[in-house]
Amino acid sequence: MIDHLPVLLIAVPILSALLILLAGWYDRRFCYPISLITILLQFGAAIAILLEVMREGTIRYHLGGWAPPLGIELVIDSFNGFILAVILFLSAATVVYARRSVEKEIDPEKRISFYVLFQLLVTGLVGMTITGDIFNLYVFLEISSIATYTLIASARRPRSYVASFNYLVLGSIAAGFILLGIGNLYVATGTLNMADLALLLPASYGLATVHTAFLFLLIGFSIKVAFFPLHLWLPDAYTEAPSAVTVLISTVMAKVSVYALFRIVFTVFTTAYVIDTFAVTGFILFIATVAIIAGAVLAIAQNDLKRMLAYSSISQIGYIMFALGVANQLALEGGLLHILGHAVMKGCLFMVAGLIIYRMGTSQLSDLKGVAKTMPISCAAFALAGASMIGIPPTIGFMSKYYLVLGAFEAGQWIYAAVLLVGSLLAAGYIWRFIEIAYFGDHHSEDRRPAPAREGPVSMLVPMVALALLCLFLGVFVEVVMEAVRPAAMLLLGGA
Amino acid sequence: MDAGLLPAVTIAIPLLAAVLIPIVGKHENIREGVTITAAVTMLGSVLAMLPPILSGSRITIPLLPMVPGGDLALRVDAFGMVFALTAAVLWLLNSFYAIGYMRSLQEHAQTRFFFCFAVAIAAAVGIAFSENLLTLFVFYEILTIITYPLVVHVETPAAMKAGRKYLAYLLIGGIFLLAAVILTYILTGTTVFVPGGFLAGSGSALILQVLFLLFMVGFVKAAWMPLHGWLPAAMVAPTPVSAFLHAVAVVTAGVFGIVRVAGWVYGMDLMASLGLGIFLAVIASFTIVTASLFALTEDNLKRRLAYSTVSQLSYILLGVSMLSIAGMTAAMAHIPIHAFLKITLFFVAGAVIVSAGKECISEMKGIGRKMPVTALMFSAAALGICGLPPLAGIISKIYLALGAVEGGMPVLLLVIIASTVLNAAYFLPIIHTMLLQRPDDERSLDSVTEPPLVMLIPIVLTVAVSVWIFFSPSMPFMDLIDIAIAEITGSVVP
Amino acid sequence: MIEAFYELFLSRYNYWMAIILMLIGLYALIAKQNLVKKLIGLNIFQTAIFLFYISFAEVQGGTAPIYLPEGVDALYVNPLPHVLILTAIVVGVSVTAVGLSLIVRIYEEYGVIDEDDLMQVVRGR
Amino acid sequence: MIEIPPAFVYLLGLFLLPVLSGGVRKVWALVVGAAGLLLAVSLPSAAPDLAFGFIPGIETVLLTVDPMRHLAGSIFAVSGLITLTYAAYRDLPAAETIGILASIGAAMGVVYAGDLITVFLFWELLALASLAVIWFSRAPGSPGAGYRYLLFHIFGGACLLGGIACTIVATGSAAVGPVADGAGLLFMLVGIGVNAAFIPLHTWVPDAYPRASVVGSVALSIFTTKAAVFLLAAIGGWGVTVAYMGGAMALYGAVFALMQDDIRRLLAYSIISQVGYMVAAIGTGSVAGVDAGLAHMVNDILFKSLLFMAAGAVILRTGLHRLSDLGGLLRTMPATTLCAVVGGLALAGLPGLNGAVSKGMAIEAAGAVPYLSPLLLVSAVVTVIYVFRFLYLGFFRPAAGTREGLLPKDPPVPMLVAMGATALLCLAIGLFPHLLTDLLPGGTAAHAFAPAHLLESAGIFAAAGALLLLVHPLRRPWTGVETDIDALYIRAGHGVVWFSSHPLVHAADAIGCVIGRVVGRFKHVSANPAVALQIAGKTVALPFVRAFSGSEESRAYEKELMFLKDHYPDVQTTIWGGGYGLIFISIVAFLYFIFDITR
Repeated sequence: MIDHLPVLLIAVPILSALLILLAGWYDRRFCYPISLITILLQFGAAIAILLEVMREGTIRYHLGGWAPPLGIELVIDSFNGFILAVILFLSAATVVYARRSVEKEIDPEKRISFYVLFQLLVTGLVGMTITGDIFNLYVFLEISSIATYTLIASARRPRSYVASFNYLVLGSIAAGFILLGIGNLYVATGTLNMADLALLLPASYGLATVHTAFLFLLIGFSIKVAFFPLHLWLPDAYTEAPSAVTVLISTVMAKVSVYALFRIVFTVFTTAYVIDTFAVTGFILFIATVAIIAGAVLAIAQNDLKRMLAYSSISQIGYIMFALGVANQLALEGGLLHILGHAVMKGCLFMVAGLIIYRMGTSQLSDLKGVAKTMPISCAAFALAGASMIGIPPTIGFMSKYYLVLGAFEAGQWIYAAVLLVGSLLAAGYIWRFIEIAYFGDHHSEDRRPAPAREGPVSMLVPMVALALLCLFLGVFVEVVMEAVRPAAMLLLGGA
Repeated sequence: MDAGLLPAVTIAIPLLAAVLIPIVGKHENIREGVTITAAVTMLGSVLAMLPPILSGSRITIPLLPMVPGGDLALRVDAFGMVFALTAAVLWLLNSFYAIGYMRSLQEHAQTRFFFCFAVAIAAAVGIAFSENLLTLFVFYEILTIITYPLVVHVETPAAMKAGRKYLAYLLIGGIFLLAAVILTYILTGTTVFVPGGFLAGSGSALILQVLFLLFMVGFVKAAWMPLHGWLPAAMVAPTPVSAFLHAVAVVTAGVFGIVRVAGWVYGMDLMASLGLGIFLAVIASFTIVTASLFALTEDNLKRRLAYSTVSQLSYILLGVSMLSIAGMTAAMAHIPIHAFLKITLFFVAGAVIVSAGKECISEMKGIGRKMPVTALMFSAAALGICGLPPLAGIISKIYLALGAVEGGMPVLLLVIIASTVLNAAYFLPIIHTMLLQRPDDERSLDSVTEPPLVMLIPIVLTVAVSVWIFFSPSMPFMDLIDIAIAEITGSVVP
Repeated sequence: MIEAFYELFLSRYNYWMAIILMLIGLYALIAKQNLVKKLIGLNIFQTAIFLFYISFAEVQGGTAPIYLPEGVDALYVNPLPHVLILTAIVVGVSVTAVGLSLIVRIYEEYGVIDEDDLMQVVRGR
Repeated sequence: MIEIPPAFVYLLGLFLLPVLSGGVRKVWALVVGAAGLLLAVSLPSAAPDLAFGFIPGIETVLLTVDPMRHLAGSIFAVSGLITLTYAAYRDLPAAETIGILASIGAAMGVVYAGDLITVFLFWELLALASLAVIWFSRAPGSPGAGYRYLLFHIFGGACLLGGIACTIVATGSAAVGPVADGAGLLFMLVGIGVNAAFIPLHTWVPDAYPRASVVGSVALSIFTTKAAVFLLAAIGGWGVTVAYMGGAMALYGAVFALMQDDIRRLLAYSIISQVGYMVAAIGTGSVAGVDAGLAHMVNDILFKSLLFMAAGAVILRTGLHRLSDLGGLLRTMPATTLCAVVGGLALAGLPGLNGAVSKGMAIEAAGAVPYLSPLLLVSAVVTVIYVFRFLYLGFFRPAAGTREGLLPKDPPVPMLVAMGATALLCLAIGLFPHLLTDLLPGGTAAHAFAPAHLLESAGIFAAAGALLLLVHPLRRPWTGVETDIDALYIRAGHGVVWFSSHPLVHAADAIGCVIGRVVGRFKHVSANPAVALQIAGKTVALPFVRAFSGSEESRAYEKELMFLKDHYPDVQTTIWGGGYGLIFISIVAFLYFIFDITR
């Protein structure tokens, strides 16, 4: 059983998607429990696998018994084991959160399809995470993308269609580029298995084919992760999608794309390639810093809570790419930590935004004066996650930034480190805008009695509060996380 | 109870209170009860740590592994004890005062207020007990954030503006501090405080000087000019908050940090060899004089006190800059001394607001007839800050003068003289207005009375403490400082 | 001279086709105002990539990689890219489907499928 | 007899005052004064030092006794008791009484202090107490005077502290003794000089003393300056600089006293002049000089306080304080007149009164320093003249001036008692100098009635008399000179205030305003960065467009720019899907691609 877990991770959600379809067709109320159970199962499996990996080392599973390079293999090492656990945990949180917000935002007959697509999305993401075959990666990517397009559109607001269409166009271009890159890799090496590629590529590092492949893959994935100049699909998509979907794509999907990028850059093309042969890290570092600043500035400029958070995501992605640009142990630890941390805090923040929309029906900052009086818990959660976003110790946000800066210092990138610190200040700029409005916004309200709290339903509060507290606890007990992160970072750098 | 755990307990108590306060927030008396109980217990646990510290030992307790560059760890040493003791005593008094103040003004959001108070004091004590730079930084940032709601408490647009200023200054400062900490770690591979410093020979002179500049900007809480802007701005806050900012925790944390860095990261010899003493002396002298000049013509009492704080804090920097034993002693001694004196002044300012509703000095004519005790206490504290007996202020003045000569900078004596005269120049008119002048129309003061006892008693107590420090300075502050000095000068091996 | 020209273009005409198609597709995808045309551009773009795969799978004089009776040996073209492209085509089709359905929705909502008008309308709402 | 510092008697005594009511308060104050006196005189002159560790590294000696201290302490105690008696004529406000007691106590503390730190502590306390005396007299002009007074003495105290610090670091001990030279010496001199009214640090004397209450000015006149003189004597070993400074003070004070019209202001300058004698004598550094200085200190305390008391009585009874208004008090206030005459003649140095004794000693001692004794002699002549003016214009000339409602008569009994006692002391010491000289530390004898001295005095009086006869104006009242160099100080003070209130504040505002503008600009740009960039780019490109394109295009271009600027944050750019950036990137990619193929 345990050794078949990897494939089950992919198979089970597909089956459960079908099951949801049938069950929902019979009675709509089955959808939620089924998908919750599935995701919890996956999560359990992921944890089991992660422990296994940390104990035994990398797990390789050959689909249908076909040995690579012919067959497709699933590889779970300390890196994607970690990612797997993170995304599945967040998916679980999102499902719990989704139930009520979906009831609010998606009309009944579409709910079934929502859960189905949700499952498919998770499937695609899990597949992307654990596959060891680069073309397989592409396929799973497309699965998740298509699911995402439809989920975004499922808000059934006119603008959400436009947003979805933008994303579809850019996403397809990205996919096309990735496909091209894969093709070139195949031309250069004749294999599609990542491990093989890693072995065969160094022979042909000189080839322009390889450069081309790398470039295409880099561009393609940069679009998918919304790396700064190519981010323009992101704000609309995040803003217009239903809250639950926003939470999912902003946390899970973004992180998986980043994972894929890291996987390609560090495992398929090794650090030797990206630093020496085709020196691109410096450029990435530069762009990443620009992304940090620009994203934050744009976020400050926004007047809509969700859109503000969306731009902040661009800035935060910049932090992760920063790690890629610095590309040393400490920085990568910081980057991976930030993948986790950003997932947690951004998930929490978007949950708060969703909750506010659930109650207030709007996320325009101007309409939220003094919302903290009516929704104390949510705003407290926002404050905590926001503090983490700014990087106030001892939250997880601080820890990851600390590692990043430390890495940058160690690599001698003083200026970039400085810019990164400044960037975290800008984060204070936009987070504090909401805090001010929420807590101290109603200067002129004369009644001293706090209004009766009208929080959202418990099923939405619980995951949100959980994530908020995680921001703190992960930061305080960061060492525990580092246990998992350190080997991952080593692995990326080609260590054991 | 094992003394080894006491530091953690000391920090845990106010945090626990912070958890309880929102829970019982609805019932005011219970809530205030929690605050007071926490304050008393915390004071107790601090006092419990006093004997071992006085006997020269130190209590170290690692809390958590954190990041490379420093784990979350506490260490109580003599100097930290000075700060912690001050903060603990003043928190107790300030809590009583705050209760009286907030209630008599029917302030809103009192639960939030006391919650933030509790967390902030925990952070302050954490700063005092930090074992390494990183832990210090962590608590420092927490202090910054948690005091923000206190500063903007009144929530008027002006307050919000001031709050933004406050946050901007302090967060930027925090960034610099973080950079400094990381740089220290990169240079030396550790951030644990070592008496006498551990930076020597770890980098070129230029780097170390730049690093010190980073530290200085980092500890912007010390409000040295020209980075003092946030302090007068923060005066929009309720008076207990001002008292907290100026005496109990915030600015004290800033200067504490600088002294820590000077004594436990750089060490006096290194600073001297880097010429940092001169640098610091220039900054401090400039701040002392300029701030006093600002105070000279400020009519709003609290703002004048704020500028006075700015200049007084630089006494501490001045003491450090002398890089002599007496100078360091002066710097360390001035922390509690200034705290006790200044908090009295703010208490009185608040008491006047409460019972007379006046904030401008020009309106306080003859207020001393209606509230004699308050006015007298104000005069006493003010004269104490001018360095007149029988209050504690004169002690740090004496040491400062000695340090200036010891450190071979008799020029600084001129600064001390000038600032003393200026202090008198801006405090005496207030005293005269309060005690001797006749109000423009006698009727205007009819309704004015002494503040409620719960506010009056802390006022009297703080003055009493200052007097007591004058008459028996050695116990406990000077003894503690002696130990600390002995540590950093290496005359005893801790 | 001739050789160079031959080397560069004629001997690699398949790649050139792919490139040209791709650029056409991208151009349409980005420069065209009409959403449907954009989608068409997307399809051209993808098709170009498919062609690229197929063409590099080609082996001179190779036959289709199908099972032959015993004893007969033949030169196969590389079957793997074909397999991949089958998958890719499926993906492409589904993407197109989603895209079209979105366009339909947009047209229902706004009554326009021209991008600039769309922007006006959307911002107007 | 227990050996506690006499200062404590006063300082502890005053804690009861606030709670006591008027009458009892008076009595209590007297009791405290008497107790202090008793303690002071009964201190065994070889009492062991009473030391205690004040702050780590500094041991303070609160009580140390030697002949010099014994003498000074006793005289301070005596004069203190006299003052308190004088003050008993009415119920003083508690604060003022506290001030008086505190200043007595502080002066005693300075006297008996065994080390400089203690001296410094009591020194500051003395300033504080004097401030209380001035302010709580609530007399017109007292606020400003008190303010300036304390500023002066805080300044002096700080300088003294500086000097002390230098001394401690240089000599390693804080004992009252020879001080460090160089900067330390300078600081020390300035510090003591403020209290001793060195020129030009003297302006607080004529500024504050006339403005206190009648009692207050008596108290003030005794302690501050004399404490400084005592400290000078106790430290000793001064150079000629100090001596000449003394000479300068003597002359300067005398001349200014001559020019005064306000009686207390006149006496204030006279204090400066007399302190000059002491400083000059002590400055000579010889044992005899120190003795002379101390002796003159004692005598000056006596006759000067006598004069101040008389002046106070006059002011109390007539409400007048200007020589030009006063007169004819001989008839109305005979007893007061008598006391004034005794004090005045003592001040003038008439043999047979105490002034002559010590003044002679001082001039004699000053002989050691060239050109010093002539100075002193000249100022002695001037002294005689202004004493004459004081007595003649104030008491003897026929013109009787009084304010309505007050009929001048001799002051109440307590005042008379105090004045009488003082007058008797003056007489006693004058007739039997050894009463004083036996107490002197150096044991110098005073030959008050030696022919030389008598001749000297005769000469002085003769010269003065001649001048008075020849120069008529000297016999007439004139509007006194009220201005001194303190005008400069006050202007300087105003300058500082102006500076801090105008240029400084404005500069600060300007800086803040600039920062605010920068931040605002940043916010403005970040409100819509894309459009902001567009505007910037278009603005840069504008001239080129103007140059290279037709008028209507450029006009259209400008119109577009205008539109963008007008609708700034709201206007939306039609960047859609990021296509163009993408095209660029893909072109790059394809170039690579082609490059690859062509190999």
